[in-house]
Parts: sequence; C-alpha cells; structure tokens
Amino acid sequence: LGGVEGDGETFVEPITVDPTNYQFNHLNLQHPFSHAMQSDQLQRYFINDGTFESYAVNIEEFEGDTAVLKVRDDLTWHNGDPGDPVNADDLYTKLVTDAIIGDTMSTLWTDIQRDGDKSVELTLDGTINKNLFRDGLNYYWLETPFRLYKDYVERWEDATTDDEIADIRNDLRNDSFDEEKVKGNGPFQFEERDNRHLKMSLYEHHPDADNINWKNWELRKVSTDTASVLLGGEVDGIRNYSAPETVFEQAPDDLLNAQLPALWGHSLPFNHEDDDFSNIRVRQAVSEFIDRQACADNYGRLGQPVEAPSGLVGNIDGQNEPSNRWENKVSDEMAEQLYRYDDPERGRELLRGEGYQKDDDTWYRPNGDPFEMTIKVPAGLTDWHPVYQTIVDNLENEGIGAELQRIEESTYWADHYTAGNYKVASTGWTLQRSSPYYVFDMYYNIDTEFMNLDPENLEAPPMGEPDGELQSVDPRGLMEELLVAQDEEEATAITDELAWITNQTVPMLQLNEINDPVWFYTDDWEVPDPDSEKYQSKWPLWWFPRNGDMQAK
Amino acid sequence: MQRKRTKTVDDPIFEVRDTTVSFDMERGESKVLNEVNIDVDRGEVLGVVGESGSGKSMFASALLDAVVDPGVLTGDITFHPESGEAIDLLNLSQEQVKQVRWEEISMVFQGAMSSFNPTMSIGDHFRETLAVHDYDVEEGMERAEELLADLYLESEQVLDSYPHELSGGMSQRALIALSLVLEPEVLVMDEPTAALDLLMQRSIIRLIRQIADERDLTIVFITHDLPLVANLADRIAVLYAFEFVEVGPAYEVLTEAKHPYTRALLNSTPNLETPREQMRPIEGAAPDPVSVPNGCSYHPRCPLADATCERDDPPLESDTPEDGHVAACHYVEKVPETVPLTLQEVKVNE
Amino acid sequence: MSEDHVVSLQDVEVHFESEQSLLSQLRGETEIVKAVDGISLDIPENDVVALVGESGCGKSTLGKTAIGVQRPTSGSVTYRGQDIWKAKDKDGNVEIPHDEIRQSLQIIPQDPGASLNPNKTVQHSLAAPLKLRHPEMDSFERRERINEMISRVGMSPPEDYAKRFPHQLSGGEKQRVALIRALLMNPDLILADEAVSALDVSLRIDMMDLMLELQEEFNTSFLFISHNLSNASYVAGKSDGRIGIMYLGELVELGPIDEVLENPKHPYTKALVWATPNLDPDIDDETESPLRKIDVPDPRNPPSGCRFHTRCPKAREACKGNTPEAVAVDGDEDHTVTCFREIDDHEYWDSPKLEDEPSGTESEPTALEDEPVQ
Amino acid sequence: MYILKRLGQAFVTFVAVITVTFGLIRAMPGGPADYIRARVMRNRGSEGVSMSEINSLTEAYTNFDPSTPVYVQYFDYVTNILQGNLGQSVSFAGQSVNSLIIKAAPWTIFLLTIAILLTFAVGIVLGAVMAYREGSRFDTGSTVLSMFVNSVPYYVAALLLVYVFSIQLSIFPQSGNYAVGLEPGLTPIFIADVFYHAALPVASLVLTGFGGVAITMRGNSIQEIGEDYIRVAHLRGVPGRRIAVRYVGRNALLPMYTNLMISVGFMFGGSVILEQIFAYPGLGNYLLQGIHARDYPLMMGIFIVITAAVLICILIADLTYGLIDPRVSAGEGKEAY
Amino acid sequence: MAETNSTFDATDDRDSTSDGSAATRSELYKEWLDVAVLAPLRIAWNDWRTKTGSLIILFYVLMGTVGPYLVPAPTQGQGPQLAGPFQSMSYPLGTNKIGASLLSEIVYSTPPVLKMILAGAVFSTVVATIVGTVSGYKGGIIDSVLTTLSDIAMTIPGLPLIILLIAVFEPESPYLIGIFLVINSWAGLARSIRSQVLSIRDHSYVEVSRIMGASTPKIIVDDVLPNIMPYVLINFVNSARGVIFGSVALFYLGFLSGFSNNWGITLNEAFTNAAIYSLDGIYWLVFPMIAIVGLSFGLVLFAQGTEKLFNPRIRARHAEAVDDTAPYEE
Ligand SMILES: Nc1ncnc2c1ncn2[C@@H]1O[C@H](COP(=O)(O)OP(=O)(O)OP(=O)(O)O)[C@@H](O)[C@H]1O
Ligand SMILES: Nc1ncnc2c1ncn2[C@@H]1O[C@H](COP(=O)(O)OP(=O)(O)OP(=O)(O)O)[C@@H](O)[C@H]1O
Ligand SMILES: [Mg+2]
Ligand SMILES: [Mg+2]
Repeated sequence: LGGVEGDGETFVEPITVDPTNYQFNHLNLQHPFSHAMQSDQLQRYFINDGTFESYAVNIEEFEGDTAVLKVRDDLTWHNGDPGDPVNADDLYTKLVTDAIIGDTMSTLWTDIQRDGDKSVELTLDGTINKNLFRDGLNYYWLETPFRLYKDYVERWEDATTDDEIADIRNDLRNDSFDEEKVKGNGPFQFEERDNRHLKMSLYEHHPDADNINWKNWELRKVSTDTASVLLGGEVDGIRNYSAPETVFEQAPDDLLNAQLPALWGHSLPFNHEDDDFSNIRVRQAVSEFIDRQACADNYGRLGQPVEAPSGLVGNIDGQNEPSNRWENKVSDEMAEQLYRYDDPERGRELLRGEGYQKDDDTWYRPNGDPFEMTIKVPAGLTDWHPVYQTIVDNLENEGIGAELQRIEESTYWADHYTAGNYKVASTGWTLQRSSPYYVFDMYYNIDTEFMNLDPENLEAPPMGEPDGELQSVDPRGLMEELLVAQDEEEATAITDELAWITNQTVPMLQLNEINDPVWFYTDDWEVPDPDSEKYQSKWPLWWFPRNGDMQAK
Repeated sequence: MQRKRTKTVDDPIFEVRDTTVSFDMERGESKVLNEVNIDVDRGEVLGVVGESGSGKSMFASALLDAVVDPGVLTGDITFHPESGEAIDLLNLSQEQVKQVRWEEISMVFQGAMSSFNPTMSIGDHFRETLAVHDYDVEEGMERAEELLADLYLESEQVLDSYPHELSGGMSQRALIALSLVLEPEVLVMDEPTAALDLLMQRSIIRLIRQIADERDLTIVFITHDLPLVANLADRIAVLYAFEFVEVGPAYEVLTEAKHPYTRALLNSTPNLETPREQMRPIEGAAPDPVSVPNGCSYHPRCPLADATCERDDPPLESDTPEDGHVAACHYVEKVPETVPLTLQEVKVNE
Repeated sequence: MSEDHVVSLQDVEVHFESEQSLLSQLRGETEIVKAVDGISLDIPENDVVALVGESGCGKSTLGKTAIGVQRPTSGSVTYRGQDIWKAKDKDGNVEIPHDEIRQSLQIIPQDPGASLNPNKTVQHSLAAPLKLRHPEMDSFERRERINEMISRVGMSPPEDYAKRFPHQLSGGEKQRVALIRALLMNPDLILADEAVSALDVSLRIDMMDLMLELQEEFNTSFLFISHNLSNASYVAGKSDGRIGIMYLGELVELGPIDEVLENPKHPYTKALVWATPNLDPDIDDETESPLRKIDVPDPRNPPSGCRFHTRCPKAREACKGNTPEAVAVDGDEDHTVTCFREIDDHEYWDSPKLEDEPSGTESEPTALEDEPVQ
Repeated sequence: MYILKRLGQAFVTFVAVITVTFGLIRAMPGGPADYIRARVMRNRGSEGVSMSEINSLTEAYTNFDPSTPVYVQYFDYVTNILQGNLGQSVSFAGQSVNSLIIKAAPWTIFLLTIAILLTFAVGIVLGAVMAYREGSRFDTGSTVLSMFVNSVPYYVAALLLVYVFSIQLSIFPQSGNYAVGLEPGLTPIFIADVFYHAALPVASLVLTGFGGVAITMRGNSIQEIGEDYIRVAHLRGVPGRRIAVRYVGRNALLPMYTNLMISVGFMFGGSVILEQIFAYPGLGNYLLQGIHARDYPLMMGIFIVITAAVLICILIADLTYGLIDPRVSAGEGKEAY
Repeated sequence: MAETNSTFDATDDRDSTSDGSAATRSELYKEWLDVAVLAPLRIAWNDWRTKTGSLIILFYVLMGTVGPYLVPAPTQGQGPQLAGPFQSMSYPLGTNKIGASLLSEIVYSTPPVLKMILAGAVFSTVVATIVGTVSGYKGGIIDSVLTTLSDIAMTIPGLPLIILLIAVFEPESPYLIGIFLVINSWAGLARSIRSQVLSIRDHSYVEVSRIMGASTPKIIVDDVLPNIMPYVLINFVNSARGVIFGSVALFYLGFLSGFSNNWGITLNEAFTNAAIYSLDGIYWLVFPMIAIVGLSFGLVLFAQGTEKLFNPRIRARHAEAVDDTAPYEE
C-alpha cells in the first residue's frame, strides 16, 4: 500500500487538468501553470502567531512613506548553468503587473522605482500599517521575469488613464506563453509534460537545493475523485484536501494527515434588499434559529462551529486551536461581548417584535404570507450541502419554510450569487490573512455588491448592547482607518468596532470554520510529525522541501 | 405426347401408411392429417386437391418428414428410390436426411418469394444447394442455367438477381429450377402457382408437364383449384377434413366422382364450361381440426347423410379396386343420383 | 358525359414515377410507369363491369381511379357529371360535394386478411360506416342494423360474430364482413378488387352469388376486378354485365360478357381464354401456348406500337410501329377491340410476320388463322 | 438524385444544429470570466488568486466583441466553421479549438468504437443463441439478465466496477488513458497499456449495453427463424450452422445496422459522464470543462464535431443500408393523403 | 341512389332489442369493461414479466404517494451520522452524513422522480407518436418538414444538449425537468413510428377507412395507433428509463438545479463522501442504486411483456365477452 511506487526520486502530486493544456502566463487565469516549487514565494507566513519570514524578497526598509524591497542575492532563473540572477527588474515587474491587475497591494503605494540591481523602492500612500503591508505581500511568488512582461510594464509606465490600464490588463489577462520562454527560480525546474503528467527536476543552483535529496517533482493528472487518488496511492501527497469522513477512516497507516490552521468556512449571505432580510432584527432572529454546532458536525471532522460570528474570528474562545491567534486581533473584552446567537427564544421575540407571527407551527410575515425562503447552493459542491441542509432543517423545525436549491456552479456564481439574485445563499469565508483588514474587505468591499449591502449606511446597536437602540455605522470608513492605523492598540480598537458591527448586523452569517489537511505518504517520505509546529505555516508542502523538513526515504 | 394414364399403382415410389400429424393445442389435440394411406406411383403426377385447411400442406410436409414444430408425425412413409433399398422416411439417419432431401425428393412451396433468402442472390441459392450436397458446382450451375432456360428465364440475369427483383412468376419458376438442380426423383409442389395470375399459372403448369415428361419425374401437385390439375394430373386425390375421401385416375374423378364432396367441389368450382346458373356453392363450412365430426367427417354437409354416416367412418375403398378409383362413402352408389355433376349433365344433354 | 353514369372515365391516364434504385438514380434515370394509359369507361347505374388482365396491367389502378382514390395524371373522372377531383380541390362550380362522392364510391379489397382492422371487433368495424353515413343513429340502432346485415350474409348467430376479432373469422367470413362494410356506406359503386381471388375455389361461387344478390338489392354498380376469366364471367354473366380486358395499361377489348367470351377478338383475350382451365377433361387442352413470351414486358419500358406485339402470335411488322385504336366489332358499338386485325384493309395484313427475337425461347406458335375473318 | 438530396438534407440539419446550439450557448448565463470568478469564489483566497481580482474580471476572456450584434457573430462563426476553423478556445489559453479536438477526439473515438463493437458483438451472439434456444432455461435466464443489465445506468456500473476492480482488487487502473510516463507510440507496451486503461470504461458501457442489443437480436432472430425460407433451407439440406449464420444471423442483424449507427450519437453524449468518472481525456471531458468554463468556442466546436459525427454515421447508414441489405431500395415519397 | 333500408325486414329483431334495452346498456358497459379493462389486466397478470414489472412499478407508485405519509421527512439528526443499515427502525436503511434516514431520503425522492418520469415519458411519447404518425400518414410536405425536424433533433447529441438547456433555463419543476431530459429523444422514436406507419397506411383496411371518408385523426387513432401501441409503450418505458438515467446523471454531474430530493443527489452525496471506499459505507451508495435500478428494471420488465396487451388474439382469449371457440387461427 501507499504512495506512488517510487525509487525515492520523484514526488508526485495530483492535478486534474491535462498538463498539455497549461499555458505559462500565470496572470492569465485560464489554465495557468504556476507552481510553488517552480517559483519562490516572497515570504513565509506563520499562521499560528501571524508572523512573517522573508524568503525570496526581504523588506529592507519600511519607514514613513517608503518601503524598499530586495531580492535574495543567490536567486537565479532556471536558465542553464548557473542561470541568470533574479534582480530588481523582475521584482519591479511583479509589483507592476500586480498593479495592472489591480490587486489590493497596489492600492498601498503610489510610486515605484528600481533601486539598484536588486532592490525596488515603493512610495506609499500615507502611513500604511506595516503589518498590513507585509500581509499584502503574502501570496506573492516571484514568477515574473522582466523579459517576458517587458511590454506590459512599459505600457503601464506610459499609461495615464484608467482605460489604458484596463486595456493593458485585458491584454495581459489574455496573453499566454509557451513552455520554452518561461523560467522559474524555485528549487524545481520545468522539464517535460505530456497529457498525463508534468515533470520538474531539481534545480541545483537554487539556494536551498541542498536540502532536497530527491530529483523530481511531478504533477500527475488523476481522476477528479480525489478520495480514490489518495486512498489508491496514486500520489505521494496532497496539499489541501478536505476529505470526507470515510477517507480518514480508510486511510492506511502510512498515510499521514496533518491539519493546517488555514481556516475557512461556510456562511449564509443575506440579500440586503430583501423584504425580510433588509431588517437587521430578522437576520439576527434567523441566526438564532440556526444550529451552527450541527452545521459543523454535519460538515465532518474538520468542521468547528463559529462561536461568535463576527466576520473575524471563528471559535473565539479558542476551542479550536488555530483560531487562538485571532485573540490578539480583538480585545479580550470584545471577545467576551460578541454575541453568540444560540437562543431561539430570543429569535422568536425578535421576529414577533417585527410583526411576524407564528400560528400552528408556521411563521407568517407581517403581511400575512408564510415566512419562507430558498437557500441557494452550488450543485457541484456537494460537500457544502450538508451544512445548508442542516439550516433548512433548523428553519423547517422552527416553522419557517425552507428549501435547498442546487444550482450548477458557474451559473450559481454568475447568475445568482454575484448577481445578488437570491434571498439567502451560500458562500465561503476565509481567515488566511494575518490582518483583519482583508477579512472585512470581503464583507464591506467585495461581497457588498453581491449582497446588495450598502456598507456606508448600516445600523447596529451600540457596542456591548445587543438589544440597544440601533444607530448608524460606517464600517467602510472604519476600514480606511484600519488601513493607516499605526499602532496595535489603535488597530485593535478599530477591529473591535468592526467585529461588533459585523457580529450585530450579520451581513452574512458565519457558520463554521474548517481546517485544511495536508496528506503525505510516509512510507517513502519523511515529514514532521502531525503535531509539529512546522505545520503551522501556510502550505507545509511547499516549505518542507526548502527547509529540509521533508526527505525521501 | 399423352402420358400413360395410370389406373392402379404398380410401382409405388411412396407408400404412405396410417400417417398422422397432430398438434397439441390449447383447445385440444388437433389432428391435421388423420391416418391417411396412399401410394404414389413412380413417374406419375398425383394431384392432391382440397379446400383450405384440409391438410394438404401437412401431407406435403409429411412426405419430406418436415412437419413444423411442434407437430408430431406418426405412421409409416416408405420411399422407394429408383435404385437402392427402400427408405423409411420417418426414421432417417443424419446422412440419409441429407441424401433424401433435395437429392431424391424436393419441394416447391406456395410462396416462392418467401422461399428464397432475401439477402442472397438467386445464383447463390443454387451454388449453396450444390455445394452442401457435395455436387460439382460448375457442372451444377450449367444444369441450372439449362433448367432456367427451359423455364423461359434469362438464366444469367436471374442468377444475378435478388429474390425481390423478380416478379412472382419468375421467382416461382426459379424455385422450380432450384428444386430440380439436384435431379431428384420426386417433386412435391404445394400450391406452386396459387399466387400467380392465370396466364402465368397455365404457362407454368405446361412447363411442369414438359419437365416431368422429359425427366421422368414423379410429381405430387397440391392445389385447391381443381381445374388446374384437371389436365395435369394422372391421378387425383381429394382431401377433406384431413383425410383422403377419394382417390382415382384424373379422368374418372372429374367425370364420375364417387364422393359427394368431390362432386360438390366440382359443382362449386367456377369455370367457363358449366352454365352459370347451375354452379352451386357447397353448403356449410369445413370442420375444425380439433373437433372433426364423428363418423364420416363430411356428414354435416352431405345431402345423403344418415345415422350410419354420423356413426361410422367410411373406409377409403371401392367395389372395383382394379380401376384404382376409391372413395370413402357409405353410399357410393346413391351419389350420382343425389349429387348430379352439372357439367356432365349439360354435356349429356347436349 | 352523361349524368346517368355513376362514374365516367374520360381518357384517363395514371403515371407513376417508379421507385428507383440508388444506381439508376445516380445515372439520373427517371422511370415512369404508365399504369393506366388513356382509358375511357362509363359505368352506368346498377351495372357490373368486370376487368380482367394479368398482374401489373393496371387493373387496380384503373379501379381506384374510378372510385376517386387515385388521382389521374390526366383525363377526367366524373361522378354523376361532377368531376371528382375538381370537387376535391373545390375547383369551379362543385355540384356534388366531395364528401358525398367519397361515400358513394366504395371498395372491397382483395386480401380478406388485411381488409379488416385486426384490433377491432366486427361490430366495431361495421359501426364505422354507419357512424359516417348515419350520424343520427344511436348505438342500439347501429347494433341492430349490423346484426341484420351479418345474418343477411349467412353468418349466424350475428351477436356472436359481431363480437369476434378478424382472426376469429375464416377468409370467406372476413370477405363477407368487408362486403357488408362497403354496403353499409350505401354506395353507388363498389370496386371489388380481386375480392374473391384469395378465397378457396369452393367459396367463390358463394361469395359471388352473395355480391350479386346484394348488388341487386342495394342498386349498386360493381366494378369487379379479377385475373380469372371464370370468376369474371360468372359475375358479369349473371348480371348481364360487361367485361373489359386490360393489357399494360390499356383496355384492349370491352364488351358484353358473352360476346367477348364466345367471340374473343383480341389475341390477348384469346390467350386469356386459353389460360382459363377447364373442368372438362374431354376438352383437349394440350394446344400450344398462344403467347410468344411468358413474361409481361417491363411496364416502365413498354413496347412500341401495339403493346401486345412482343407476345402476340399474330403480330406483324405493322404492329410494331402503329398503335391500334379501339374499333367496334362487327359494327356493334358495345363490343370494341383495339387490334388491327379488326380492320380489314389495314396495312397489317400486308406486313410480314414478326419473327421471334433470337433470345426468344418459346417454340414457334402454331398459326390458327392468318387471314382476316370476313 | 437521392444522394444529393440526402447530402443536402444533412447539410440543412447541420446548419440547423449549429444555429440551435449557437443560440443556446449564447443564452447560457455567465461568460468565461464567471468561471474564473466561480473558482476564486469557491476557494476564497486559499489559492494564489486574490479576491479583489474578482471584480476586474468581467470583460476579460471573451473572444468576441459583445458590442457586435449577435447575428453578425453568428454569421462570422458559421463562415469560420465552414472553413474548418472552430476558433480559439477561451479557457485553454493559447490553444485553438481545432487542436484541442484533435487531441481529444481520438481517445473518445477509440473508447466508443471498442465499446460499441463489443456491445454489439456480445449482444448479437447472445441474442442469437437465445433465439435458437427459445423457451429454454438458458433463454429465460439470459432474457432476465439482459433486461436487468439494461436497467442499470452505465455510470452506476462504472462506479461499481471502479469499486470492485480498482479499489478493492486493484486490478485495473481507475482513470486516465495510459500510464504516466509511458512514451506514446505504436509500441506493444503502449498499445497494451491503452487497452488496459480502457478496460473499465469500456466494460461499463458493454455490460450495461449488451442486454438491449441481445433482446433486439433475439426478437429479430425468432422472427427470422419463423420465415419460410429457413424451412426451405433446411429442406434443401443446408446445414444448421450455415442457416444460423448466413440466414438467421445475418438477416436478423441487418435491421440493427441503423441502430448501430444511431447509437454512436447516444454514446458520444454518454461519453461526457463516463469520461468524467474515469478522467478520460476525450471529447466529453473537454465538453464538460467547456461548459463549466463557459468556453463558447470550445463548447460549440465539440458540439459541432459530435453532431457532424452523428450526421455522418446516419448518412453512412442511410446510404449504405441499401448496399448491405438488398431488400431495401433507397428512396421514398408518396403523394400526400 | 340506393335506398337505405332495402328489402329485409327486421321488425321482430327491433322489438326484442327495444324490450331489453336497459339490460343491453349494462351489458354493453360490462362488455366494454371486460374487453377494454379486464382482459388486459388478465393478460398482464398472465405474463410473469408484466406481472413482476407491474408489481415493481406499483410499489414505487405507492412509495411515491403513500410513502411520504408513512415515513418521516428526512432531516438532519434522525439518527447518528453515517449509521449503518438495519440497526434501528427509525432509520432502517441507515443514515447519511447529516444523520438523515436514508429510507426517508429515498422515499421522499420518489414523488419528484415519478413526476419527472411521467412528464418526460408522456412528453416524448406523445410528441413522437404525433410527429411519427402524422408525418408517416400524411406524407408530402408535412412529412418532409417533420422528418427534417426530427432529423435535427436526433442529430444533436442528447446529454450535452440537455446540459445546455438546463443551464439556460434552470428549470425547477420536476415536470419541466422531465421534459428537458427527453428533449430530443422523441426524434428516434418518431422516426421509427413513421416508418411503421408508412407500411400500416398501405394496409387495405386503412385504405378502406380512407375511402369511407373517415377523418385523418380518426384513422390514425383507430387504425394506425393500435398497431404501433406495443412499440409506443415500450418506448414510453424507455423514455421513462431515460429520464431516470438522465436525471441521476445530471445530478451526479452537478448540472441539475432544483429543490427536490432525488436518488441522483443521494448517490452523488454518497459518492463525494467516498462511501464507495469502505464496506461499511457502501450501503449509502447501494440503496439509491437499488432504487434506480429497481424502478428501471420494473419498467423494462413491464414493457417487455406488454406486447401481448395489444395483440387482439391474446386479448380475445382473455376476454370473457368474446367467444374464442371460433375456429380460425392463422
Ligand atoms: N403450426 C400449426 N399448429 C397448429 N395447427 C396447424 C399448424 N399449421 C397448420 N395447422 C392446422 O392444420 C390444418 C391443416 O393445415 P394445412 O396447412 O395442411 O392446410 P392446407 O390444406 O394446406 O390449407 P391451405 O390451402 O390454406 O394452404 C389447418 O386446420 C391448420 O389450421
Ligand atoms: N403507387 C404506385 N407507385 C408506383 N407504381 C405503381 C403504384 N401502384 C401501381 N404501380 C405500378 O403500376 C402498374 C399497375 O399496377 P396495378 O396495381 O394497377 O396492377 P394490377 O393489374 O392491379 O395488378 P395485380 O393483379 O398484381 O393486382 C404496376 O406496374 C405497378 O408496379
Ligand atoms: Mg397449404
Ligand atoms: Mg391489383
């Protein structure tokens, strides 16, 4: 049993696309090939304590409105022996292309200059919270050789209007490169591909190549049925696979799983233009009826209920280890105060208070119609369904008519969720960033449109008084403040306020939080023990080889 | 070129004894050929006549031991080939079956069209038949072409055709040629012309006659159309209700039929000679094989019938066996009077 | 065009584009069968016309044209003076609506097996014409009338027969039911297309008698089609009707039955008479076939001139080139024949006899008479 | 001219199908960008794609200008197709639909050809034997079996086969078209491996498909056995084996020829789900990806290819049936009643 | 013109019937009942295939109609999660991941599945029969148009087309989904009905009806349809089977939207929860499979036996009102 029969020379990882379909512009989101072993990440993020460790790029200077980033000295592009050094142009290209596609990071600086051979200097917009800046760099890989993106970079430099930028973006998104042109700088370099696999081989000139005692890293096309791939031992490891219960039970002895503190979860977004759910009290009432413990249980062993839905923290009192790290983002006081929503009786009172009535075990709206709703879920994401089915059952039990509507996934996102075409729907939330800013970003910037929410005109009860008089609040304004908050204390205060608002207004109800597990076959590979701290950084699979934490047996 | 008109059977090629064909049906046992006895003379043309459902086809099948499932054939049928031992047709070995069928006795069916495999050309049928009987195919095909030509067919064209490309008359003749390609001694023809129009029927009958004479064939010719065999057959056997009721030389059966049924049949047959006013239909209907009347099976329709007829089945015999004309009737002597033959009367009156 | 005639056919032609094989289609050949080629025929009320001819000569087509089921390619078919197809197309002044014409011209099909809907009881099959013809009748009246008719044709008890499915009837019985069905429409003309040919010889007289009896009772005309002269002569003879002899789409001889049978003029008619078997063993029957060829020529490519010339024992060169017209026999307008031999001074008599083509295998026909009959 | 007429008809059908599918595909909600959006939404940051990209994606990834009227797009598209150019895939950046199809089609065709041939071979032989032993216990048993397998959906069979043969027994591979790392080529090892990988998908089609064929074949054969010419052939002394093959078998088979061709279309449709289960890189797989990704050109391209394949099969069936079965003369058309 | 009531006199007959007309009426009714209803039932009962098939179908119909009253609706927490089968009467077939009883899920899936089947099978059969008979019987231009139409429908690959249609229209009602699932499967059936009708319309009894002046719809219903009924019925069942297969497949692929429970959803849930990978979990997969296969097997069995229902020979034998001692059997 277990793992790909191997000579200890090749690590096999699953993919579900035909490798020949890859193109090599990672910015074109249509089947891009960009692999963390092929290019180095700028920095490493430790989820448990929210700290960072520079890797490919170091923040040399962060003072006032300048930040200087420097590429690691010994880093080279896979370009023969010993390759071209990665230099300032390449980092510059990374940041510029990021600006072209308009990621959050680019909103943090106003100007960019190359600073010598290896460094880039950014002029920041006002006083930016350093933590937030670091967090912005978090998911950056140095995968943009200047050679390749030269045109776009130059066009961007010349561009003056938003329309021009949009054009460049369009072209960039649509461009595709073939395999010859693209070079990475990570420990493994592209070797060959056919329609079953893509092979990368060890790049000996990578600074960490010495830590790696095997030759190849292979991506193998496998069935979309990950359970069978894993249990069938077609691979040596899987990065993050939220396996169903059976897989845990059936896992052979040499199949190790470690749960990462990479949190995400389900939530129940409300349509804020809906007759019922535009009312904060109705949202709260419905939240009271929902048994989040059951939602989490029904999701499976990786799920934990969100104790106090606040957008920010999940299991606020730390039952779930990984979420402890969020404790220091809000004040202890606030952690206490956040409302728990586990009192159906209060829910009933709230509803009655808004003119709803319950007769014969059925709730009626103020206008006399039965209180009913359809919960929309993406049909293909069957692992989501138990969670929402649980909500349906909770609501039905309470006397609120509820149905689960399964909708084809692309249609769901395109025509229902992002079109704001629902009463209640389903979506995920994530806590994979170190700064609360990025979490609230989802509630008050990105998904607002989809929820028909107006984040500048919300009403919430005063802090600590869930039943108090509603007053208007402006979470988006608070986020602006958070962006430039200079010290921890100030940041915590703002975060407290945002957490409270989110906890009370329930723009969407957080339901559960889920750990991502990583899987390894240990018969051929030596990896740290599942309890090890080493799993506390995001994506151990990428970091273990580089750090020498993983060895071929 | 008048052929000998046999009176009695001197040299039987078939001896059929107590032959019965029965089917087990939901409604009861159905004897569709009931203990029939008849001899067929070598070289004669025996016409077997009877109305629809009287068992004619069963008789034909019995002669080839080819009764369809689940029919059961019992009795004795002995076949005397020109040379060699007599063969018990109902107990053939595998080898004998192959030898007897088509090589000694062959058969032409009612629907010629449906006797050919629709997906094989006519020529392939010939070649196949020759090959499976281990005949020399080339030689056989020459014979086939001759046969076809004798039947006024353009042999090459016909051999290349598929069955559906031939008209009814053509396929019937092709089938006759096929039945003769192995030069059998006996040809059993079950209503070979029923589906054709008269001109074609007559032409074919004439050809059959010719061929029979040329090749010394014995022919058992089955039809429901009495006039058709009137001039072809040497002897005529009349089937009624699964039994032979009259057998005799053709001339005699036509002019002085002994059985009331034969007479009624003659009177009811449309023809140009009998004055129209005097043609008479036969009263009543033919019996169902499951419930054949007791006694003489014709009694319910017979003007002569009395208690005897209801009780006793008359044997097929004659006071004057030497003329070979036998009938199964208790009152043979009363028949001419009670059932006059209209055509003969008219002629006498003339 | 007389209004006395139930149906009157005027120069009717029916052409079919024959079904073609793939190959001939590729070659772009379109083949036309002239199933009926210029026939005129009047059928008066209460009359019987028998049509006789070989298979494929167009009898059924002509019959169907006469009862307005087959649209003629050219020529007209009138019902009591009303052009049937104009009525159908509502063309011009329609005096008799097509529906009425439709119901007045009926058929008894050839195959007793196929003539009744196997899924319907006799009762059901017979109720259909009554429903159409007498919508006012209720189901009891219908039942009654049907039972009357069933017993009328000698099937009793009628209640029992009414309940049967076609497979529970004998061929003769089926044909009787088909006859009743046609009669229940109360038609003026019934086309009996080979209606007795499929029956046992012994049942034919019975059936024909029944038809004639009912024909008289109901005052219908009959167009009786058969390939068998005996049957045709029986039906037409008993009702003083006429007989028409068809050959390859043409009416080659037409006249009162006894006239034609006793004095057949067309060589083809003679051949038919020859082919009719006789019951009298004293008639010597061993004469040679009066045909030079057994098979009918391909109707898609009929012979030129007189169409019969390829098989006619009397054919001469003249027959090849010219097409004969119908002429009255001995001045009797009722008896017409299309043969040059009826015209004493025709060039026929001077042209040489046709020899068989080399492929012809039939033995030389024995000439019976080679001089015009004076 | 039958052939020309038939070709014309096929062409009309083809254009109609293009039109219908073009219309339907354009009516589908969402565009190519929405698929990316869906991917981002689903994974909410656990991939390297930033959430803020979501809102910038709307107009990227369309290969047609939404401002040109639909009929112009349609016209352009049809023109291109008629020139054999199926366009550029949207979701597979840098690849033309033609090249994707050329890559995928052989696998689907390979799988389907084997499956169809085996299905028919097994079904026909079984059906014929059943007919010969009509009424026997073998016949009854096989009939029940045939009906039973006929009522099992092929994907259910596929799942069960996977469970038994690849998960429990590990005899057959569960997915893919050939073993990883094998050099494609006409080497015996490669060919053997391709068949090895096709075993389960083919088996699931064959196991659930042969029953229907067998029942049809049985019916046809029984009817054939009752024909006069079979009796005559027996009387002619034609050996039983030859009658079984040349007479009954062949004649019973001929009417199924058209079925065979039509079943091609059905199987093409069915390959979508089968290839999904077995991760087989055929047309169905790409079609599904195309649909998910709202890759219009790819969807259309595969639709057109499948349609054309079906059309060609039906056309071949129609045109050759007359050659195979001498009874049939092509052509029809009678006057309207 | 001929007279209607010619020579024969039927007065006595008429008397006798008018006397007993009340009796006759009920007799008539009985006779109809016997021939049209009881005889088919007897025939069905006499063929083990139809009998078994009918029983199976009846079982499903009961499950779909009465079932929901007998079995509680599936909700989470009816039992422990992933409890195996045959352990408790409250979840006899075990529970799924959220602790809902599998039996409840299967039972509550039945009504929508039956609705889908009914709508789909009725739709495809009716459309096919109408198109097939009309184009076969009418011929000419109508035929050309309808044939081209069904050719087009037949050529479009089925499952992909259905996926597209469902993506475009997002049908929610089971009836509508049923119809979508057979959106082009009627075409093949119409084509073969057409070719059968082409030969049936040349039967002489059809010709006679036409000559009698019966209307086209009447001829089609009376003379043409009964002949193709066995075939139509078999295809009705095939479409029904197609609907089951198709719906399960689409739920499985995640394309079908809709609220209802469905065996396909259960199957898919079981599959995505890797039930297939353990003997303990396989029940979750097996029961919906049994539900799917069982119903389609029942339908197939039923259809295979039904030819006889429309065979007048057999019908006559089983009808008491019809005397079957009539001798002529061909
Ligand atoms: N397979 C069968 N099973 C039961 N009865 C049969 C079978 N075949 C024929 N019969 C019956 O046997 C009897 C004789 O049939 P047969 O075919 O010999 O009649 P026939 O004289 O040839 O009639 P026809 O002139 O119609 O051909 C008929 O009553 C017929 O119903
Ligand atoms: N619908 C049709 N389409 C094409 N050809 C036809 C059609 N009906 C008849 N024919 C052809 O017309 C000719 C005359 O046919 P018809 O049926 O009138 O002959 P018939 O004298 O009734 O023959 P039979 O005695 O065989 O019934 C035949 O050559 C036939 O093939
Ligand atoms: Mg017979
Ligand atoms: Mg005819």
